Parts: sequence; structure tokens; C-alpha cells
Amino acid sequence: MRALNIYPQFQHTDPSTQTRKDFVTDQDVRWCPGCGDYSILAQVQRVMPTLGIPRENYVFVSGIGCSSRFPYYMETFGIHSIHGRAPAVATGVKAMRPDLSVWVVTGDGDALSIGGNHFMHVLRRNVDLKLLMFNNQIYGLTKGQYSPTSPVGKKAKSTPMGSIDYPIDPISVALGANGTFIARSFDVHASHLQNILKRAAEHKGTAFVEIYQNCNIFNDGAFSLLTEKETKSDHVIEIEHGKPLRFGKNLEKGIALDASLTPKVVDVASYGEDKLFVYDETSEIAALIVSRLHAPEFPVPIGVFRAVSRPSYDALLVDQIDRAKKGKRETVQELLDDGQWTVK
Amino acid sequence: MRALNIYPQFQHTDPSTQTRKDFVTDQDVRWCPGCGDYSILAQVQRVMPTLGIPRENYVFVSGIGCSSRFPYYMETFGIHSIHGRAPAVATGVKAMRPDLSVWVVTGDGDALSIGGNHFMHVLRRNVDLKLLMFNNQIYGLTKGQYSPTSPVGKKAKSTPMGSIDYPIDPISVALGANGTFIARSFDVHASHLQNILKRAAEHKGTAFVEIYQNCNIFNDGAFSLLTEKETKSDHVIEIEHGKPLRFGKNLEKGIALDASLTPKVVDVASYGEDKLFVYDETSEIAALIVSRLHAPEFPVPIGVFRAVSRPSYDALLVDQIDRAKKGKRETVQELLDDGQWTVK
Amino acid sequence: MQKVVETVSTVAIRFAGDSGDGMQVTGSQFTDTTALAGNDLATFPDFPAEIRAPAGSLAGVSGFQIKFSSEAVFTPGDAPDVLVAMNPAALKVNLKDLKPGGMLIANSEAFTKKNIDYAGYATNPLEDGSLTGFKVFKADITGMTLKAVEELKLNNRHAVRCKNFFALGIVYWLYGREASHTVEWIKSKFKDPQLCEANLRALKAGYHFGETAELFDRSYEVKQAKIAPGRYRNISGNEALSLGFLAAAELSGLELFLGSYPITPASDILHELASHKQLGVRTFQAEDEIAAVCSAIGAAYSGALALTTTSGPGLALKSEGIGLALMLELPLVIVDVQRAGPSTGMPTKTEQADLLQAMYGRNGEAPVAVIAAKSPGDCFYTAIEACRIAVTHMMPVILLSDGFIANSAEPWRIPEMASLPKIPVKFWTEKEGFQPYARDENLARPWALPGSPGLEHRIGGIEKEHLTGNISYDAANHELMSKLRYERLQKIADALPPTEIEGDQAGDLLVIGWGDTYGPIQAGVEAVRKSGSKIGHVQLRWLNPFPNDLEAIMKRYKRVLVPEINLGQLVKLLRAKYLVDAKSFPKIQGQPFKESEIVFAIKQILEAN
Amino acid sequence: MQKVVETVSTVAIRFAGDSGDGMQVTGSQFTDTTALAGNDLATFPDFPAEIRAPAGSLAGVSGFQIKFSSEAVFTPGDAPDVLVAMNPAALKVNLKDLKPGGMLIANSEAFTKKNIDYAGYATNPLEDGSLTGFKVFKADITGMTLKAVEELKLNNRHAVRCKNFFALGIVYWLYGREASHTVEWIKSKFKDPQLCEANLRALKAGYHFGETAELFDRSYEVKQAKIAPGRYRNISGNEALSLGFLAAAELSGLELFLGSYPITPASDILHELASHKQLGVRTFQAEDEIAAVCSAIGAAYSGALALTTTSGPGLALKSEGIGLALMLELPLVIVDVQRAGPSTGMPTKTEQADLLQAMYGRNGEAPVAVIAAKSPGDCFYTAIEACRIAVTHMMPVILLSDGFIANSAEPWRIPEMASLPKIPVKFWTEKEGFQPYARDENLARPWALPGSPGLEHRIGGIEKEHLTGNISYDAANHELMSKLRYERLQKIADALPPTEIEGDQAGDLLVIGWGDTYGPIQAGVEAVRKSGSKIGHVQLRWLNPFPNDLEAIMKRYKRVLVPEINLGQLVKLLRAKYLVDAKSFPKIQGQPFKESEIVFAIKQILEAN
Ligand SMILES: Cc1ncc(C[n+]2csc(CCOP(=O)(O)OP(=O)(O)O)c2C)c(N)n1
Ligand SMILES: Cc1ncc(C[n+]2csc(CCOP(=O)(O)OP(=O)(O)O)c2C)c(N)n1
Ligand code: SF4
Ligand code: SF4
Ligand SMILES: [Mg+2]
Ligand SMILES: [Mg+2]
Repeated sequence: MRALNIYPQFQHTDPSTQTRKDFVTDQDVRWCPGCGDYSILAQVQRVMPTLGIPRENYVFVSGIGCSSRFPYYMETFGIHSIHGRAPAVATGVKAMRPDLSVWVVTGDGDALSIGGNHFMHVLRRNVDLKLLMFNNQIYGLTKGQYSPTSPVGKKAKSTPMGSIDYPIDPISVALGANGTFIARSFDVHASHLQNILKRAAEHKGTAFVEIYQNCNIFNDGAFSLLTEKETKSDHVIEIEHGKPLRFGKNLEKGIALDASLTPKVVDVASYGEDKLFVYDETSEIAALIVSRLHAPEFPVPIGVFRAVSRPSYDALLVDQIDRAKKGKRETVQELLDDGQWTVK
Repeated sequence: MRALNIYPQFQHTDPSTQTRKDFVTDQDVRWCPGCGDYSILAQVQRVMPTLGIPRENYVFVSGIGCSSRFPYYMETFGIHSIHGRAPAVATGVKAMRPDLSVWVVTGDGDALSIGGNHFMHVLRRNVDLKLLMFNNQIYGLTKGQYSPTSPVGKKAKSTPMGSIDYPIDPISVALGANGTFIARSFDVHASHLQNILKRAAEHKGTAFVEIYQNCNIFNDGAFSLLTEKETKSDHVIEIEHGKPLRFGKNLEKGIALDASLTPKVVDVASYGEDKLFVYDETSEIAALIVSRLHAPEFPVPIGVFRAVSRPSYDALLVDQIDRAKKGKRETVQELLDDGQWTVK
Repeated sequence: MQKVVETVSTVAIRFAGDSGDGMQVTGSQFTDTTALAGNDLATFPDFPAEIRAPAGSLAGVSGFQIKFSSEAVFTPGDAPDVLVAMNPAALKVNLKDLKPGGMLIANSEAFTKKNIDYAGYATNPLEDGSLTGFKVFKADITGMTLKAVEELKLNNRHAVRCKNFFALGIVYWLYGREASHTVEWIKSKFKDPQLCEANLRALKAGYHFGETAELFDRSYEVKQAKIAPGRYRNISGNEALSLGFLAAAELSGLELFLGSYPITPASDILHELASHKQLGVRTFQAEDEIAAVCSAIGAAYSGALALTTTSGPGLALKSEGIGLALMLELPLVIVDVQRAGPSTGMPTKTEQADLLQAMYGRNGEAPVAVIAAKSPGDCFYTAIEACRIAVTHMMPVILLSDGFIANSAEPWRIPEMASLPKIPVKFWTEKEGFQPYARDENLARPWALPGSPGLEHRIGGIEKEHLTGNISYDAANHELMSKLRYERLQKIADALPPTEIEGDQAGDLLVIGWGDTYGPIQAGVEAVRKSGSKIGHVQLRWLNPFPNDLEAIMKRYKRVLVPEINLGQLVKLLRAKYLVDAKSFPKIQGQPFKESEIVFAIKQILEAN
Repeated sequence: MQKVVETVSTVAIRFAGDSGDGMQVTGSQFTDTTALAGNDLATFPDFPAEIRAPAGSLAGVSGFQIKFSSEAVFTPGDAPDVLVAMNPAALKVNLKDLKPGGMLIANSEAFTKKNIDYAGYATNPLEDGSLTGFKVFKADITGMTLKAVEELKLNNRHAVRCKNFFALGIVYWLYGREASHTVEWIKSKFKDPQLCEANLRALKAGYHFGETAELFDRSYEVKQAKIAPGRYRNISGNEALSLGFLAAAELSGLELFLGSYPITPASDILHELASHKQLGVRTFQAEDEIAAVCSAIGAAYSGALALTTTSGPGLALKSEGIGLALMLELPLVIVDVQRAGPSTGMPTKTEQADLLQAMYGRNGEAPVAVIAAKSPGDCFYTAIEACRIAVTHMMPVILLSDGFIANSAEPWRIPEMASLPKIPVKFWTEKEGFQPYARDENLARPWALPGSPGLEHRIGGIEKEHLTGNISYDAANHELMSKLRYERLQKIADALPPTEIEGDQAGDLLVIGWGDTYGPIQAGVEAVRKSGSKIGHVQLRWLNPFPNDLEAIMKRYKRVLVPEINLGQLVKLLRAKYLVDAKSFPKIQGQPFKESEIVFAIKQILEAN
């Protein structure tokens, strides 16, 4: 049948020899000084060498935006594609080459405005790729228009009287699309972000990580409530599988559900720890409930909202091909010959 | 300021004089004999005259697909636009003309495949329009490829070995996008559909109605479990605000939540009616839980999943304009004169 | 009664009926059988726009025309000699095309009051004397079919459905065709033994009816054509494209990837390729055309023979993605099976009005290769050629087909895979000397796959520095890269074989066509050449770049004529590039050219001054 | 020391520094003041691609050039006479353009080892003798600024930021400019009184430094230009487009709707129009370009003066939507502020390479009107003209601007709204005789708004029957409608005024340009005409349709030259249509033409026999 095998075989890099430096390119990083993207880049470059994957087997695909410049700074394979389409490009990469570790880097505008449809479809198909969305609640590269995640009332270049568009919650959308791995972290929370990146990397299927990122030029301080020392412990809650939902400086506060399943903030001591809502990352309902917690009324959840297993698109595709190859064994010539007659 | 008012003023039709016949066009209906679209058309034509809106104030906007031929059969204003874009076209109509009653008719492919992004954005913006999605779980017009709502394993023209794409649940996506009115009905359930259409019409904001529709040519019987006399009462549950979730021939079965909030089917008599899940269409959590009920394990819910109020995009837009007009009163000439100097 | 057998050289038959009447099956069965009988032939299926229009409506009429001959056949024929009309609507829609004095076989039972009204006739045309110009044969096809299958006790719907085979049987008898191919086909197609038997009986009954009834006093014989010996099959354009891509994959050793979104009339390529997973083909039905082209870009980057298929509105949506592929300099074949536009247009009708979109439908100076297939069978070779150029030049190639080529079938000589030239592909593997935008003799950059140690690199849609591929906003570099992107096309032209000219190699008129106008132009040119004019015919496969010898060829003729199924697109390109006063002969009716129209145009231009 | 005041007629100055250095503000302040002083002028801002590139990097250099004169000014100048370089990177990037013998004012303190290295210099260019060809003035601008604002005890970052006003102060002194406009501007701009005071002090200190320091032995005077009396302002292309659309709304009585998605360099139009809700403007920032154009279509259907604004990649995405607008025959203005392509290209650089996309970037035969603005101020009138055609001809109009026009500013005579012709719009209101696709003398169909009793009708992207607008697959109807869609364009041409020719009305050479090449062509043509050649210059506003008189005009000249910032697009259209041997003079470097380049091209073609 297929006579040739023209695809090259390589002796791969030993992943255990890789260090952070191996993932740094020679290109000047061109983000604004102080941009949250720097920290994210640093964490990704720290995590990549630890995953047991040879450097050459990584592909970073991005769209357009400040965040989407990311691939240029990663000494891996990379495609800086067009606005909003990175998930589609990455799907093609992964469908062809399930052996590669494919990472999509995108922004809130790239992923949820122009790219919202691809975002939804990649999640529902569960293509095995890692999707990092840098959410700065603004269009950075085009100099400061509001984005789909900007809050109502946001005054930006295109909304001098304040935005009237109710924002999209990326986690809710990802749950609505039945994503199998959904998480959130921060640019500046280095250790947390690293952990989440590792969990994402281990997940088989689309792993979506929303990363709150400060754009210090056009939307400075959008997350300061969540990152400033004085306020963060009262406004951020780390969700962890199997643990009750607690937060506050001394974890003195918790989340519980009332009779109508509405979450409420309670005082742990008086309410009783055993009555707190215990997180289960495999429960869709739990994820749905927690995804609806928004500041300032509630603490903002970070961590893994959902992690369940479902066959990935690429695995199912390979499986169909393998089965087909075992089944009918037509060659191209046989297909050509179909319905033939001979003229003498 | 604005000197001219060139927009015509009309004496509007008295809505109380309108009948179903007034909404029927002279065009031959070109759906396949037996198509579920006929019934939907009939219900819409029955409901329209009852809404107190003059016929000329209706605009039906559609994309492309069998379903999207709908406007040609409605004696109202109408745009048969391009594939997937009807919500965007309709947003333009409504943004300009909040006085009109704008209806979008779309299919599962039109709304959720190519048009998924506009679908999501119109819902989150809550533009005041009614979005009827005929879900036949297939591409009808292009002769039978699987659609985003087709189940895994669906054998269709483009999936001879069965689909490997995990389907999209339209209600879940709509909830993820924070839609304010979300409902489901059937082509053949005339009275139910009429009621839902009326509720949708009354809603201020985007009213999304998923209508299961039989494509008897390319996907015949996709919903037969839900529509056949013998099976339907065991496989369909009508959700109603304030009422416990019950179904079965004699409403002998119910839905309750277990400790981990997972829904289960219970026998009402033995379980106790008071322990059933009582539906609250204003509760997002209730909608989220019920939206995840799928056949055959659970009965399929129909009715209004969610109805909450949030200012609509068009209302907010008009409000900003009104406020701006009250504020600074520059004319175009004044804007032109800005920064002027005089050369003599 | 012993009936006469008259020998004729060429016949065109049109089968017309309701879309539920199975006219496409009837037509293709007649085609297969006719091909087996050794005639040359060409076909034209003409579908209604609706999936299932109401029975008996004008909108629901489906037609299939075939011309077959003992001579060479170039087109499905202008005016059919025979019209088989299964109901009044079919008659109404098609009668205007029937040749004066032509034969009309009408299913008389379908001419009920209701159907006659529905078709917009005031009176029954079979009775009111309006058909006097034709040889009318009224046959109660439905009734006789029902009788033929009576014993099988089918329900009425199923029984009536057999009537197309009855009609086919009549025509088989009329043209002395062997029914055996169709018998085999029916047996393999109808799993239900009752239905199978019913259709067989209807076929036989129709044949028998022709033979015995007094209706026909003669039958016809069309002798074998002189056809090159070899193995043949029928093939439609969409089948041939699909097979061509499979062949290109085998010839190159690459894995095939198709990212596509369904659209008429291109969907069949997706369907066909999806059914060949055993050959390793990966098909991805994307959420839209943009995702389709972008997934193919990702696959190309990863080492696939990457395709995306669509029609005009989809090509519009892919504009931005094609621009990206061009900047990335990745191999990608984009198939546009054109349909009548603009916008949604007439999706089931043919047109070749996307040429300028293919050339220019992208922002910036964004040249890509453009190639067109001229016939169903030619689609196979065009597909292979497009793939060859894409991978050896690292460039997107737009392949233009159209609704007519896509759906019509022709007998086609089967090529031997072993004798087709291989498509050499070499991936870059060496760390030493690797630069993502260094170029080979074709100005093609290296194809370096992810997974290749030491070849890590980034590419993107921003202007890139020559050689390194790094982002560059340098003025001179942008000019260099912009010009290189054009020179890359010239390299294709430099490697093309001499352009083939049919007819006269110099003289009064050169007719230049592209795509599906091939047959009609050939026929028209041959017809007029008989009267002594010196006419050459070039059917351009390559539209971007043009062949290097085209200018010299044009100069050998006094005039240049460019017939197109649009309002004049190729003609614009020729005039702009060569400053030659090429004349456009446009037709834009959702239909291919007729031979007579080409003859008219040629005569007109020859007679003008 | 009493310093000399030398009178000069024309000066070009370029301010260059880090993007954080405020060079754009400096440039526009100098522009405003120069305009107030009565000089003619033209400007060219040149931004870095990055939002904030690292301080001191080559990528982060931001420039602003202004040419001002007592004569007429057509371009911002080829080589500046004066370069103000705030750091080594700014020097590195810009020195190559400085006129031999030109004046270089360098902020010496910024020439630190680190910055010098970063800019890629081996040694300090201010010290190593490499600048001998220029008049070099080293001034410790940063240090002197810090000293000037010392008392205010600002933090260092804020204090350093005032240095651009110090530099401006120097240049104000050098050219004898009044600082009062800038003083007012600083007062209104800086709400913080400390910062306000600091900037004022820096400005004053700079001026004073020029006056007193021994560095400069003379200052310069540029006399007032002969400028038509009237009220003037500075205006950039994007401002002028925005104001033009507001004016068109007022002139027509229509409500303005803009559906847009941000993209460089078009976003400012969205920003500007969004800030005028008091005029009833509805701006909708859509989720993408497709939604943007589709929302505008919906708004047009509903009676808006509907716009959508974008740049090349966005126009690509709007292709399908524009095709729909064309089929619906609705008025719609699509603005493409072009940038360097293809694909993402160089977003902050200018180009005019979307013309063919505008013409042909849609499936099928899909003609739309195409119009181009030739200068910042001309954008105002072009916007009005586009709106007028859109609503009177019921058709989409693509308006082409570009990054250069969009961002550069020129002094512009303010029109009086009351004296601009109204745009007559008449909605159809009568039930009697209403047919959605009946046509008036312009072949425009009626604009019948939803809400009009008795006018209920449906429109769509499928081919429609003449007059009724019902779906039609009829062959003859499709041809009729396809041709009508072209004839509709011809109606525009028929109503155009005679084409304006600058320079000689007949003779050796006609230079045809479009868009932002206006200034350089004008300058180049004037320069060569002085040496006696007879040269005419036509800057085409209408690109589709071409003016009816264009062919006759071309015939009046021996040769035709078409300079374009692309690889030859208009020239293709002219050659194809008129079969005229128009020569292309392409430049594709992300930069506008220089006068000298046009002069070169003209001389070359005149000399080539
Ligand atoms: C087709 C297209 N439309 C618009 C743009 C302009 N554009 C570039 S990035 C961007 C949005 C960036 O926002 P986000 O995705 O949030 O990324 P950030 O810059 O904030 O990281 C836009 C609108 C483009 N490049 N291409
Ligand atoms: C841009 C574009 N792509 C593809 C198509 C082809 N197309 C028409 S309708 C359709 C899908 C129809 O499915 P659905 O929306 O479910 O509607 P249905 O016919 O089932 O009612 C497709 C793919 C098109 N018309 N335009
Ligand atoms: S504009 Fe904002 S997001 Fe972009 S690089 Fe600068 S700080 Fe970061
Ligand atoms: S194809 Fe299916 S959905 Fe379309 S009209 Fe026919 S039955 Fe209805
Ligand atoms: Mg962002
Ligand atoms: Mg469907």
C-alpha cells in the first residue's frame, strides 16, 4: 500500500537534561515593562523542562494580541497565527501529530471575542491541547478597548460612557462547552500558576487555564483586589479537590450552600466546618456552582474547577484510522479501478 | 442641531385585527413534505397575531439552512442573511430600531457551528430579540452531515465511521453565556410550543428557544423517544416555575437531588413529593442542574429553564444616547471648529 | 412487427422528472451502460435547489442529460434529441430545449388535472396540439410499472417508485442497450429482495414495452466510438478530485489531512475522503470555513499533505487564513468548487466567477498559485499537480473546479498509479545551516517539522526577515520579501511544459478558456474550423502564474477570444498583463456553454472587421 | 551675544526618541504652533509596532516629521533638515535620512554606555567623529530638564518625562515660534498642577536655553505662506473621516450606526464616533469583523446611515458580508484604513495594497463602489461622498484610506456645514406600486423600512427575481440581475463631475495616482514640470467605477505612469480596461513615497523613448 515512509525519525533530546534556559529564545521580549505577561512567561519556562517532554516536541500556537507574542519567546516550535484562530490551527497540529505537546496562548479578546467559536468547539471536542488564556480584561495590543471580559461600565477607548456589554465569564463558557479541564490562576502567583500548568500538562484533552494578567498600561490594577497583600486573602479562594471551601487570612471564612443551593459566605467557627461545601473537581454541578462566585460579593476562586476524563478528539481519530486500516484494505489503485471496463 | 427628521411616521395596523392568515406569504413553502419545520411555522403564525404587535413591526432574520428559509413564509419584514450571522444582523436591526420585534430563526448548524460566536455574544449582551433554533441534529440543507448537536457515533455523510465530536448542548452553552431567557420545546408539541413562544415574546432581552425538529429526510426519528406516544411520557419532563419536577404517564416519577447535588429519578409515592426538586426559573443553579439532564438516563426537560431580567443591550444603548444628548450639546459644526484658527 | 434499426452517430437524451422520480439514477445507469457499449459520451445533471420540492412543482424538476456518439463527444449536447418527461412540470421546464422534431416520451398518467395546473399549463399539452413540432410518444409509464410489479404486493409508494426503471427500460430498448449492468446494479443496491425484484421487473417491462408496443416503429443503433484501448470508468469531478488527492498522498508519501466545512457543491469531496480512513486520511469537519483552513495550516506545518475544500462563500471566509498560509510559506491546497454567486447566489448552479477572488481576495500583496480543472477526469490530474506545486514550492495553491464539473461524469481512462511520477518531498532535518526562511532553487523555504531536535523555530503572519524569519519592520526587507513572494510564482511558470494548443497552431483566432468551458469550446472550435478558419484553442490549467509561452502563442493569432461563465475575469488578467485586445464572451446563467453559443461567438469575432 | 535670524523658505524637522519620550506630542504641538504661525505644512508620524518597547531599543523608536514652509507643501519632506534625537537608538534609526549637512540636536545625556550598546553602536557616535557630515548640537536635555523642575520635587520618573517639552522649547526658539499655544495645551492637559507646572518650566527652559546658550549662533524664520483666508484647523485622516461621517448624517438626516471591531490603524474612527453619542451616533464594538459588517447591514436595512470600519485583514473577513450587502442592495460604507500586508503584515506601517481586494475580494460577480481619500483633509469629503453614493444608489461603498493618511495631520480649511449640499434620502412609504427590486433612474431599489405598514417584504443573499425580489434560479433572470449590478455602478460614473487634472492638461506624461500618493506625486510633478516637460496629474478618487472621461484624458498624453505603494494594482485595472500601456512605479516599504522617488520615476519614463 503506502510504499514510502518519508517522515524523518529522530533521536530525541533527553528531557531530563533540559533546563529553563533551554526554553528561552534569542528574541528581545517586547512587552511593556511591568506587564504581567513576563511572569507568566517565566512560569511556563520553568515548568516546561519538568514535564518529561523533549523540547522539540512542544508547539506553541497563538493568535494576535500582546499575549499572542508568546511563542516568539519560547525556544520550541511555534506559530503566531491570526486573530482568534489559534485553537483551529492547533487542532490541525494535534490531529496530525498526537505525539506533540501542543499549547495555545491567547488573550481575552483573541479567545472570547473573535475566537469565541473556536474556543467553544475545541473544548467540546476535547482536543488534547493546553489553552492558556491571559485575561487582562482589555485589548492590549490595539491600545485599550474594552474586551468581552471587561466589566459593565468600563470606560475604555471605545466606550467613553462605559461599557454596556455584560461580560463573559470564561470559566462559565468553558463549562457550558463541557470542557474537561478548567482552571484559573494569576500572573503573579508563581507557585500556584506553576502547579496549575503542571496539572494542565498532565491532562489528556483540552486543558483550559484562565490566567488573570495585569496590563499595566491600559488596565492597571484590574485585579488589585485579588493581588494586593491587604485584600487578597479576603477576595481569593483556592479551591482544592476534596477540601471544604475556605478562605480569609486564617481560613476563617467558608462557602456553604443554602437550601436553594445558593452559595453564601459563612464564618467557619460558628457555622461548622463540616457543613461547608466540599469541593469535587469531578462534579460538574460543583464546578457550575463555584464558577458563579464573583467579586466583590464572593471571593474569586482559583485552582482547578473541573478535571474529568473523556477521550480526546485526536485519540478517537487515531483509533478510527487504526480500525479502518484493520478493516477494508483498498489501495488507491483499487479505488481508481472501481467500476472499470476495458476497451480493447 | 439635527435639522431634518426624514424618518416616515405611519399609522400602524391595529394588532387586534390581525389573524394567522395575515402572516402567511404567497410563496410556496419549499420544505420536504413531512418536515418538522411546517409545524413550527404554523405555531409561529398562530402566535404572532396574538402579541399585540402590528405586523409591520416584526422583522424575521435568518441565516442559511432549511430552517433559515423561514422568513420567506412570514408576511413580515425579513432578511435571509448568510450562514451563522443572523444574530449579528439582528443586533444591528434592534440597535437601530428598538421599536421593532425582532426574531431570529436559525438551525443547529447555523447557530452553533459557524454561528456559535454570535450566538454566545448576543446572549451575553442580552439584545432584545427572540432566537428560535430549530435543532434537528443534522445539516439538512447540505444533505445530511452531522451537526454540533449530533450525538457521538452518529453516522452521517461526513462521518461514515460515526462522529467523534462530543456534542454541544445548546441550553448549557446559553447558560454559560449568561442568557436571560432560555427554553426548549418541540416541533410537534403545538400547545407547548405556542406557550413558549408567547413567553419568549414577552421577555425583554434575548429569548433563546431550542426547538427539537424532526428532519424526516436525513435524520428521521432523532427525537422519536420524546415524541412517540408510547415513550414520550417517560422521556420528557415539563419544567414549570415553582413546581416540583415530575413526569411519567401519571406523573408518578420525579427528580430529586442527592447529597452531592446529583439529580436522580425517584418514585414520587415512595420518595415523597415534598422532597422533589422544585423548579425555580430565576435560579441559575436550578437551570444549570436541570440543563444537564440527558436522555435516556433522565427525562429530557422542556419548558422555560431560565427567565431573569437584566437590562437589554438596546435599552442601555438608547439610555446612553439620551444621557449624552442631555449632556454636552456639540453640533457637527462645533466639532469641526475645534482647534480652529483664522487666516486672513 | 419487425422493427427497423436505424443507425445514428450521435444522440442526446434528457431524462426529466420530479426530484423524487430518480432521474439522476436513471441518467447515470444509462451513462454507465452507454460507456460499456463503447460510445463516447458526456453528461449534465441538473438538480433542483430544494432538497425535496413539492411533488409536481416546477421547482422540483430534476434533469439529467447525456450525449453519446460513435464520434468524439465534447459536451452533453445543446438541444436534446430525446426528452423523457415524467410529469407536466418536467415537460414545462425542459420542452424549450428539445430539438425541433425531437422525440418526446411522456409519462401520460402523470398528466392529471392537478399536475397540469401545478405546472402552469392551462390545458393538457399532450392533448391540446401544442406539441405538433415533436414526435410525441405517450406511454402510461406509471400505470404499466404498477402492473409489472403488481404481484409483489408492494405498497403503492414503493411500487410507483420503480417507474424510472421502466422508463430506462424503454430507452434501453430504443438504443439497443444491454440491460445487464443495470440488472447487476439493482441487485447490489436494493437490499430488500422485494424492492430489488420490483425494480428488475419494471426495467424488463419497460424494455419489453419498447420492443412490443406499437408506439415505436424503430430503434436506433449508435456504433462504438474509436476510443483508445485501456481500462475505463465513469468519474465525476468531485470523485476525481478526491481520488487525485489520495493519489498525491501516495505519490508523495505524505499523510492526507482535509479540514472542511460542508457546502454545496463541494461537500462530496469531504464525504468521499472521510470514507477512506484506511488510507490514513484524516478528515476534520470544522465548525466553519475559517477553522477549516486554519486546521489545514496547522496540519501542513506538522507535515501533512493539507487540503481544505469549499465553494465561493467559503473561499471568501478563508481569505484571511489563506493570507496566513502564504506568509507562513506552507504547502496547502484550497479547493473552490465554484457555484453561481454573488453571496449565496444559486448554490446548485454552476459558474466560474471566483477567479478574481482566488487571485486577489486577500489583504496586501498576497499572490498564491491558482490552477483550474477543465473536465471531470482532469480533476484527478489537477489535484495531483496542485499538490506537487504546493509541496515543492511550499505555497498555497487554489484549485478551481465548479458545480458542472463536480457533478457531471464522463468515461475516463484509469491511470496506473505505478506509472505516475512520484512527488518528491524532503523534510529538513539538519540543525546545521537551518534557517526557516532560507530558500532553495524554487525559492521554497525548508519544511522543518515539529519534533525535529534543534530545528525549533517560530513562524507567523507578521512580515519576517529574509532568511531568519524573525519579525521585521525593516523597509527594504519588506520590499524584498514582497517581491520574493511574486518571484516564487514565476518559478512555477519556469518549470511548466509547453502550453498545448488544440486546433490550428497559428491563424485567425485563438480561443482561450479555463475550467469547464473546455468541452464546449473544443466543440465550437472544431465546428467552425470545418468551414476553413484557422482557430487554435488553449485551455489554461495555470491561471497564476500564466505559462511563459502564452504571450508568444497569442501573438500567432489575429484575434483572441475568451469565453467564460462569468462577466469576464480571465480576460481582464490577460489584457492587463499582455496588453492584448482579448475579447470577452461572457455567459452568466448558472449553466455551462452550449456548443452553438461558442460557434456564434467565434463567428461573430471572425466577422467583425 | 546677539544671534542672527536667518530666513529660510522650507524646513523639515524630525523629532525622534523612545516611544515613552512623547515625540508624538512634541510633533503635534510643533505642528499646531506652526500652522498658527501661518506656514503651510505636512506631517508624518511613524510609530513603533510595540505598545511600549523596552526603553532605549531600536524597536522602540518613535518619530514625527514635519515640513513647513512659506511655499505650498505637498509632503512631509524626504530628508529632514533637522533631526532631534533623544537617545542613541533614535539616532541610529533616523540618521540615514538626515540631509547631508543637516542639523542634529542630540540629547547627550542619553548617550550612556548602556544605551549606546543597546542601539548597536560600538562607540559613542557623538564622540567618535562619525557625524562630521552634520551640524551636531549636543545638549544635555535630560539634565537641564531635571534642573528646570528641581524645585517642584517631582519623583525622577515624572521629572524626566518633561524633557520632550524642553526639546520643543529649543526648537521653538530656533524657528521663532510663539509658545503660547503649547502653554495653553499643557494647562488644559495636565490636571495635576505639579506636572503642569513642571512641563511649562521645561518648555520655557528649553526656549531660554536656545536663546542664551552658545550652542546656536542663529535662529531661523519661515515666513507665512500664501494661504487662502478662512478658518483652519489641523486634522488627521481618521479625525476627518469621523467628522465626515457625522456631517453626512446631518446632511442626510439619517442616524449614524457604526459596527466595528478594533484594528490598527482604523480603531480611532471607532473611538471618535463612540464619543459623539450626543449626536445620536450608535457605535457597536462587535465580537469580530463579520459581526461588525453584519450588524451594519441590519442597521442599514432599518434605516441607518450604516458604516463599518477596519483594516486589510478585517476587510478579508468582511468579504462574505459585503457580498450579502451587495445582493441586498442596501447602503453601507465600508472603510478600510490600509496597512502593510499580507496577513498580519506590518500593522503600524502604511500601504495601499488592498485595492484589488476591495475590487474583487468576494465570490461571484460582486461589484461594489470603491473610493479613495487622497489626504487627511480629503477624508472628510470622501466620507461624505461615500455616504451620498451609498444612500442614493442603495449600494455598498468601500472607502480606502491608509495608515499614513490616518495618522498624519495637515492644516485644513474648515467647511461650513450650512454650505455643504444636502444628501437627499427618500424612504419608500407607499403600498401602491411597491416592489422590493423595482428600480429608479439610478437603478436603485426602494429603501422601505421595517415598520412601514403594507411594505412587508423579504430580502436575502440568494439570487432574486427582477422587480419582485423573490428567490429565482431562472437562467435569464440571473444574467439580467448580474448585469444590472454592473450597470448600477455605471450610473455613478455618469453623474461624476469632470476629472480634475493638475499640471498640464495634455502632453508628455500623465501621472495617475490614488490615495496617499497625492502629495508626493504633486510635488514630483511640479518639480519636473519646472524643467519644461508637459506633465499632468490625476489623483483618482473613484476607483470603481472609473470616471467616464478618464480614457479620453489618458489619450491626451504620450505616456501614463502609475506610482503606487504596492506592487502595481491600479495599473492592472487601467491596463485591463483601457488597454493603455500604463507603467507601474511600485514601492512597498511600509512608507509613503518621497518626492525624489517620484521625480526619479518621472524622469526615467520621460527618458525611455
Ligand atoms: C482580523 C483582525 N482583527 C483585528 C485585529 C486587531 N487586534 C489585534 S490584537 C486585538 C485584541 C487583543 O486583545 P487580547 O486578545 O485581549 O490580547 P492582549 O493584547 O490584551 O494580550 C485586536 C482587536 C487583528 N490583528 N486581526
Ligand atoms: C459560508 C457558508 N458555508 C457553508 C454553507 C453551506 N451550508 C448551508 S446550510 C448549512 C448547514 C445547515 O444546517 P442547520 O443550520 O442545522 O440547518 P438545517 O438545514 O438543518 O435546518 C451549511 C453547511 C453556506 N451556505 N455558507
Ligand atoms: S499593552 Fe498591556 S498587555 Fe500589552 S504588553 Fe503592554 S502592559 Fe502588557
Ligand atoms: S432536509 Fe430535513 S430539515 Fe430540510 S426541509 Fe427536508 S426534512 Fe426539513
Ligand atoms: Mg486582553
Ligand atoms: Mg440542522
